Amino acid sequence: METAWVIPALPFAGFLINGLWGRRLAKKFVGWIACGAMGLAFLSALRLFWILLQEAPSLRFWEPVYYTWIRVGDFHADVSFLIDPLSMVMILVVTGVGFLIHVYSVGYMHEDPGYARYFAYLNLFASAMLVLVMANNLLLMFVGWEGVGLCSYLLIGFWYEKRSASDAGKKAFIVNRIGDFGFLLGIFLTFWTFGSLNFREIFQAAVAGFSAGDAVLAGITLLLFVGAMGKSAQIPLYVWLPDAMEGPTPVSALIHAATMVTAGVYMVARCSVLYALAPFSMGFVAMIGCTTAVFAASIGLVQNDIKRVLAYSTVSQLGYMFLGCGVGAFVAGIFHLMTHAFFKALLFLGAGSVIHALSGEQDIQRMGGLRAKLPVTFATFLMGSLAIAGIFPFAGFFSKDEILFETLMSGHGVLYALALGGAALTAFYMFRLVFLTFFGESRLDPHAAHHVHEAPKTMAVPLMILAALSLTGGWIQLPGIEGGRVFGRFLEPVFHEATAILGHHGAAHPPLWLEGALMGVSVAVALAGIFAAYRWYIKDPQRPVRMAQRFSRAYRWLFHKYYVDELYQAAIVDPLKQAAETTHQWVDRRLIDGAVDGTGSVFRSLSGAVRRIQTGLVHHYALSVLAGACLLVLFVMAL
Amino acid sequence: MSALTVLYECQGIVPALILSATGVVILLLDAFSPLGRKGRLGAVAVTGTVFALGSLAVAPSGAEFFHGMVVWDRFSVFLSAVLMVGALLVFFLSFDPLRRSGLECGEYYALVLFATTGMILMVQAAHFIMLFLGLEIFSIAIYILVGMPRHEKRANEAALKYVLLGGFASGFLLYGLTFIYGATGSLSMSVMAAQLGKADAVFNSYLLFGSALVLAGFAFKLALVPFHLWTPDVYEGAPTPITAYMAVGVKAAVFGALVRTFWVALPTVHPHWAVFFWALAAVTMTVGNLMALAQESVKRMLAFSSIAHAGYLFVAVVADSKEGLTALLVYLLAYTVMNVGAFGVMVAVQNRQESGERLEDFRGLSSRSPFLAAFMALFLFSLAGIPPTAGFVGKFMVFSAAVQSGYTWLVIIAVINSVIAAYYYLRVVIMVYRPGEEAAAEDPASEAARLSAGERGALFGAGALTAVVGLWPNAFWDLARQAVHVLF
Amino acid sequence: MAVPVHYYIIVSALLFAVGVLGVLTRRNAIVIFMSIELMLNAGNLSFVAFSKALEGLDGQLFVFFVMVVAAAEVTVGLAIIVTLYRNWKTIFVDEVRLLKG
Amino acid sequence: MELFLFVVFSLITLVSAGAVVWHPHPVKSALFLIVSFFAMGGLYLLMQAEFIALMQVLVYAGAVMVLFLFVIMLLNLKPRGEDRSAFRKRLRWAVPLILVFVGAALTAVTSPLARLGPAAGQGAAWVESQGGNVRAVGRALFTRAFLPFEVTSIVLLVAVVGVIVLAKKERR
Amino acid sequence: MEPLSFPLLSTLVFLPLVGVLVLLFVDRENHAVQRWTALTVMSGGFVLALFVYAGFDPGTVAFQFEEKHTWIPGLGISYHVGIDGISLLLVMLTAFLGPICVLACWTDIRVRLKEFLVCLLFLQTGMLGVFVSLDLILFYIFWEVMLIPMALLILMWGHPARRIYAAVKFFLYTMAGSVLMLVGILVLYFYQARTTGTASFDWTTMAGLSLPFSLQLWLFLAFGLAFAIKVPMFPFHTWLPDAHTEAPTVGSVVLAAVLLKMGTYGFLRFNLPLFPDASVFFMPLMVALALVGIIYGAFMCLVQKDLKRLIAFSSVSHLGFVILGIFSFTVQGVQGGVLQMINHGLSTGALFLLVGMLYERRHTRMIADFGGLSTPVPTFTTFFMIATLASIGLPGLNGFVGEFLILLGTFHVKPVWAVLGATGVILAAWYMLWMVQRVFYGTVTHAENATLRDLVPREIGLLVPVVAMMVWIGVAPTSFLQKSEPAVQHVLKNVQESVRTAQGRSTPWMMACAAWEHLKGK
Repeated sequence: METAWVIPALPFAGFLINGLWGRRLAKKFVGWIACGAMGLAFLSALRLFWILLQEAPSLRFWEPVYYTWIRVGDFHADVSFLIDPLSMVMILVVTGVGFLIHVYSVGYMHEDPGYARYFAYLNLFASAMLVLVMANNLLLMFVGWEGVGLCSYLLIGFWYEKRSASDAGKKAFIVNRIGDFGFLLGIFLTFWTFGSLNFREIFQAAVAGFSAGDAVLAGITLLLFVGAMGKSAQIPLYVWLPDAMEGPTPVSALIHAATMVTAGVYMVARCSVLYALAPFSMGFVAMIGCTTAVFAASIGLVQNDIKRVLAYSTVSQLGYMFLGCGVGAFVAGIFHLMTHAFFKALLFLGAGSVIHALSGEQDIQRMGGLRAKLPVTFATFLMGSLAIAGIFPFAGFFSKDEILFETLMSGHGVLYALALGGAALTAFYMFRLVFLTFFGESRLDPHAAHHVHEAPKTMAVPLMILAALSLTGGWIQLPGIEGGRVFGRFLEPVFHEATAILGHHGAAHPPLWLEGALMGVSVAVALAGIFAAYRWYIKDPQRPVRMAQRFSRAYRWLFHKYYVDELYQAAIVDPLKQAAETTHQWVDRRLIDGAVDGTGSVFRSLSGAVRRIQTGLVHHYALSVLAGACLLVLFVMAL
Repeated sequence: MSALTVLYECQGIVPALILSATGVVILLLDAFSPLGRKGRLGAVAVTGTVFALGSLAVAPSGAEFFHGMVVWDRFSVFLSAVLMVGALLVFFLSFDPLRRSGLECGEYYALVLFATTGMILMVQAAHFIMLFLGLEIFSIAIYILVGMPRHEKRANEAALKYVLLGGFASGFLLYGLTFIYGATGSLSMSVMAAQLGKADAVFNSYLLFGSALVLAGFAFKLALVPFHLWTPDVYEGAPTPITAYMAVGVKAAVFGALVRTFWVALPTVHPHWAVFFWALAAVTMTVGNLMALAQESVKRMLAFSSIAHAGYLFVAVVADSKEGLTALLVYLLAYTVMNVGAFGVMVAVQNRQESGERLEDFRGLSSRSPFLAAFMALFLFSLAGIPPTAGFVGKFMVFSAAVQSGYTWLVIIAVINSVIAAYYYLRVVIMVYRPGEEAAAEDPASEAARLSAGERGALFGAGALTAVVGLWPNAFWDLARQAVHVLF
Repeated sequence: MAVPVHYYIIVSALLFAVGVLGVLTRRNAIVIFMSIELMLNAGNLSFVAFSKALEGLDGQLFVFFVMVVAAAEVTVGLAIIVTLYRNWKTIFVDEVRLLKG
Repeated sequence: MELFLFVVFSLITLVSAGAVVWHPHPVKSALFLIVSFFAMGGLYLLMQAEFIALMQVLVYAGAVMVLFLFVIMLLNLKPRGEDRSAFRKRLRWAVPLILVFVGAALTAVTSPLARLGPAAGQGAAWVESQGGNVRAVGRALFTRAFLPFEVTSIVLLVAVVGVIVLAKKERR
Repeated sequence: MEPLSFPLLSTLVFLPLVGVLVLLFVDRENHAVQRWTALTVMSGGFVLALFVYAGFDPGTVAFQFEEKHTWIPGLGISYHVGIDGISLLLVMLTAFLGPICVLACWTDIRVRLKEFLVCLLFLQTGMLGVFVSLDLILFYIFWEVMLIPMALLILMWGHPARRIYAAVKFFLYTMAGSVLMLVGILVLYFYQARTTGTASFDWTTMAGLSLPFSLQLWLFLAFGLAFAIKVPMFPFHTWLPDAHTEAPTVGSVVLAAVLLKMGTYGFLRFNLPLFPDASVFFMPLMVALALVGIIYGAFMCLVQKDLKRLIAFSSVSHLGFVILGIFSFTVQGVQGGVLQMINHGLSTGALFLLVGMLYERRHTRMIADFGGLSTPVPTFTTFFMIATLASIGLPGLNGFVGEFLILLGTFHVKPVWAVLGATGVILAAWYMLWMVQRVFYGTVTHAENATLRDLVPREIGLLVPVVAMMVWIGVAPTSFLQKSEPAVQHVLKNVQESVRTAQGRSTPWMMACAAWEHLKGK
């Protein structure tokens, strides 16, 4: 276990090699190094997983400590990892999906001049994410946390010559920083509450010293959740994620699927004990998650950029994950995280394939009829869409359904209803996407049309693998097989404490029929969504236009994403800049510096005034002497 | 008095004797030397001064001579040394300007020597007759020296103003002395002190009135505000070496006399004046600095700065303690070397170009003559009181003494003043170091070699002393401390 | 009857004041010089008066030296006035005003 | 009698001193100064300071005044009279200050705090025993005041040198 | 403490002056020899510093490498130097940057190189002297001496437009602050003389005094003003942007990296240990100013059009953190503050170096004159990016550790302070990344920029050590923190004592009363 460090170290080494010498290496080597690093990391992770499985479930955690990072007074933070089922799942997802995305990128980015730089960043990204999930204390987690923020900044702004790209990168970093601000404060509060940042120590201390509902714990968890809101793009800090598609498409896949955005969910799950002790925070998390799920889905309905639709779907799906965590179904949240990683990676890579084929076209209004020309892409994309829509037996069905189910079971009826509505919307917008892209008449530029080509093998193979995973990924949580719910049982040691605190109903499983019935409801809702999309976009293509005209105001709100970006710009960014400008002019220049320079000029003008007594006239000089003498004499006389 | 007695008593005035004798010798030599060879007269003056300085090595007895007219103690020795160092540096400074302006004559050196004699007698004085005579000797000599460039209107004006106002102030001094005489029945300092030792003797309106006028007379010579108005005009109009001499020599001598008057003769009077002294010091340094701030002539600026320095020096007087007077002496030494140094650079600049008084004349000095520029910076920073220079040591000791005596607010005013002062010194430094014409840049070493003997003597001498006093002040502090010891 | 000492002193004070007045008001350098002489004489007068009252000779001795000094000062002062006149063609002090400010 | 003489001499002294200051013409000022000096000599005599009285007449009324007149004549000043309005303007500032000063002086003199120092025991009797004032002062000059007496030579030398330097002919 | 036979510290401090002497004899035109001389001397200094570092024993709070010689015995002034953990780190920083500065001006300075190097070496002596002095007067002397070479650097090699204004402002402003400190030193000295009978300006004896509260207040202000101006704390900061903008590259580097630290060092060395009660009393004020400085500085950065001005204002913000940490009176906060001094020296120093390199190529520092530099100068961009990231506190680089510890410590005292302080972190990301975007991203908008030369090996060579240090501190800060920890604990001992006893004393009313009492007492 001591060798766990190689998992993040491998991609980091790849980053160093490609970052320092990549420009001088052949492209082939660059690709090999990057993919090789990720592949080896994945293999190491598998090996680790294997070793982990050898242990008895209750002993499945290791904490290899490497060295003391910071030690000041009674504060200390180690560089040390925590390997347990939860982090194992994440490691596998990150390295596995990450590896596929790397491979895909070899093809996708082949023509780009920043090839080496790209792979360096990509490796760094994976490395940071691995540090995040493997950390055994909050501070080290924060290192990875900020690290992925940095990498997202670098990768989203990868095409730095594009203004929108560099803007998006900057936005990602700054919005993340706002979240990190909360996270950091959460760390402080944690340390001064528990005297440690080590997860296991914190949890033990929390369970031992605090009762549920303690305000301090609510504070800690809410602050940490602010971080999660930033990283995992929840309301109100979701704004960066849709813009993140400015980066190369595989990057979107990486950010949206395997890494980065899942960090928040992972963190909440990791701190399940704390959250369990803070019911208010749990409720808050669930509410935010649910709201975000619906809110983002609603925006997704009308977007025309293929990646933007997917981006909003990510925001929405993350909402589901938080909903799951918020209602105490941490397993469901993580489960959805994993399946989402599969199908969202698939969808993005598929979208990338489409864009690649169309030489950069992203507007679905100008696509259509690509089914024939891009068969592999179409097939895999469809599978991804079915998965995300939650159609049995695709992976998304199991995970999403479990969240919905747990939501209802924990007594959050309203949230359940909303989430269900969100699921319908999801199905609708996903299939809107599918129909507009692959079905119907081609609306392509004529001369772009004959360039259309299917993706090369490096891109196609990852798509197929991911498609397979999107199909099968959910089966490990099937109730029936091998004692049922393998995934849940694997994670059980991690969550059992939280579950115990919550006094969860999960112990007593609800009747199977109820579960079955709810499954049916979910599937029905999803199918309804798909059907609606079919009616609107295949049967009657003019209908959306009519609707848009009829509900023009609502449409505009949706199309402009509720004007949230504009609101932020007008309410926060611009006033701040304006205030800064004004302060600089008036306070800094005029008032403060004016006072400094003013002191100087006061003395100078005093000097000018005093100089006037120097008249050059002997009489005046003598008079002054006499006056001085008089003063002296008078003073003496007064004695 | 028999000849033997006179000879015996003469041991008390050896430096004054040597200096005045040198003056007479120079006058004689002058009469017999051909026109082109007047340069050697300067060498004679330097030699005589060096001898006089050397005579100080004989340990002073502390005794009074000539029926209590003069006293030869460590206090006199210290100040005499300062005065002679100043005179020596001024001699060096004078060589070139005199040659250039054709003023070269024995009288110049003789007058400086006589003036120095007068100053030394003044600080040695144990009797007010001697004090008055010393004062008048150097005053009259300096009136003449100021007016020596007869064809320059400004020199005429300066001399006229100085002689008129100087006489006016002498009148006050003299008139004050009469009242002190009336109140104490004597003009001998020790007798006075004994007389005033009696209880309540100080509350004598004659005495108070008289001492006020005496102080006014001293204040005029020291250029304390509001007695200072003559200073800039006279300093500006006088030949630059004489300005330097006036600025340092007169101050040292008059401060010496002031200390003797108020600590030896009237020790019970001055404590009552603490408040007034306080105000005098504060106003003097503030007004001096403010006036200096906007000057376009460096010479005039240095004149005002000398007023400000008089203010700082007076802070030491305010402190009214052994430490304060020690600091006063050290500061006088520091002030002498750095101020003569600054004027020396000005003279050197004047030697190289038509004018060297205006700020503009110093523009880009560092590229024309980096060596002079470095010296100018050294002296100006020293005047500004930046460590580790003599100026800092002096200021530090003065402020330290004042704080010790509880005059913290006065010291705060003083330090704020030194910031104001730093501004106008800095203006000159900036002018000097202002990058501009890079063409004529030359190497400091070769430039140093091309300095004339006089410049070299003055600048190296003043520079070395400025640095030495700044870095190893302890020896000077010890000497000053012993010197002050005799007053308490 | 003997005249009390302070009568003399009062006279000397008045004389001093007259001298000061002259310095402060006259513009002819020579007359200013004369006024200064008046001030010095006032000092002398009071010295002698004190000397008499104190029954001591110190005051008179001082007066002697003051006279010498005054004579020397006048000599030098007048020489300065003469050289000034050569260049400036005036001895009115308010016209001699190159140096100021 | 003494008081009468005192009043007379004092009045002459002060009035002619005032005339010196007041009279616009320098030559007349000089002449008034001579009168004033003579009267002062009288005051000195009243105080039995014969030596000083003598010196007063010799040095001041004689040498110094000749010098003044000499210079006035030498410069041959054109009769540019004083500008009386400027004179009066200067008076506006000078007079109050001078009054303050005189007031202070008079207060000092008449104040009950005004005390003379101890007598030196060289009163009239002692002077008589020394052979008179002139002899007594002369003796003192060569004993007690020997050093200042010698030092006056420097004063005079400086003055002589100064006048030569300032007034001598151009070399060039 | 056994006296060391070899005066290591003195050698370290005065070695640059030896360099000055050598330089005086080098021919004016022989620039190569001048450069190599300076480089050799500076490197020698760094090697000596390494010896000091190696020989330093972190296990004790006593001063090490002490040297004490009487200097002006009559006035109680001695030549007393020594270091503890805090000064050790700053000495290391100064010595480390010495050779880098010489390398940085290798081609930059073409006129009067000799004078330039002389100034630089003088400056080095002054700065090292400040950090090792244990005698208050010695400290003051070094403190003031350093003004001159710095002002000359700005004046003679600065940018023609406003260099005179900047130099004068720098000189007078700093001097105005420090003269009051001199008065404070004197008052302290005579208080000591009155109460103990013995008097000396030695820090160690001063530290043993227990001063009355009212006196502490005044002295805190007198010392504090000098330090606050030097730091510079809001609202005494306005000299800094001017000085930075007008100074030559190396001047800015030294100014930012070391000079400013003298202020914060002063607070740690003097204000906290000598005036603990006053420190506690003024803590809210200092913290408030620090917080205002953090946020205000960041805000000002948003609107700057000149790269150097922007970095200068970012210094105001960063040093606000240091002050915040110091006045949290927690081990974490102060340690963070100490580390942040080093961090700021490295990252801001690096930024100024980089801007200087840019200026050398393009002769402008206006952000608007750049854009898209990433394409022509990728290596430069990389270094700039690293420095930027260090500056905005990215974990794994040095800045994070300092800021984290500072905020951690502050949070303990009052969470809301940490909250306000942490907003500075957000703003930092905003203004720095925005600046990076405008300079490096987008397309090349000015034709001159398209042909810019990327970094040459010399420049890479001087940047790599800096970056290496950033990473080292970021990854393994403990090796540095443990050196200073005992000293910090020691500094805090008195203060924490007065924190315990001073409950409820901190009201403006009390302040006025105490100050008035003191005045009346005079």
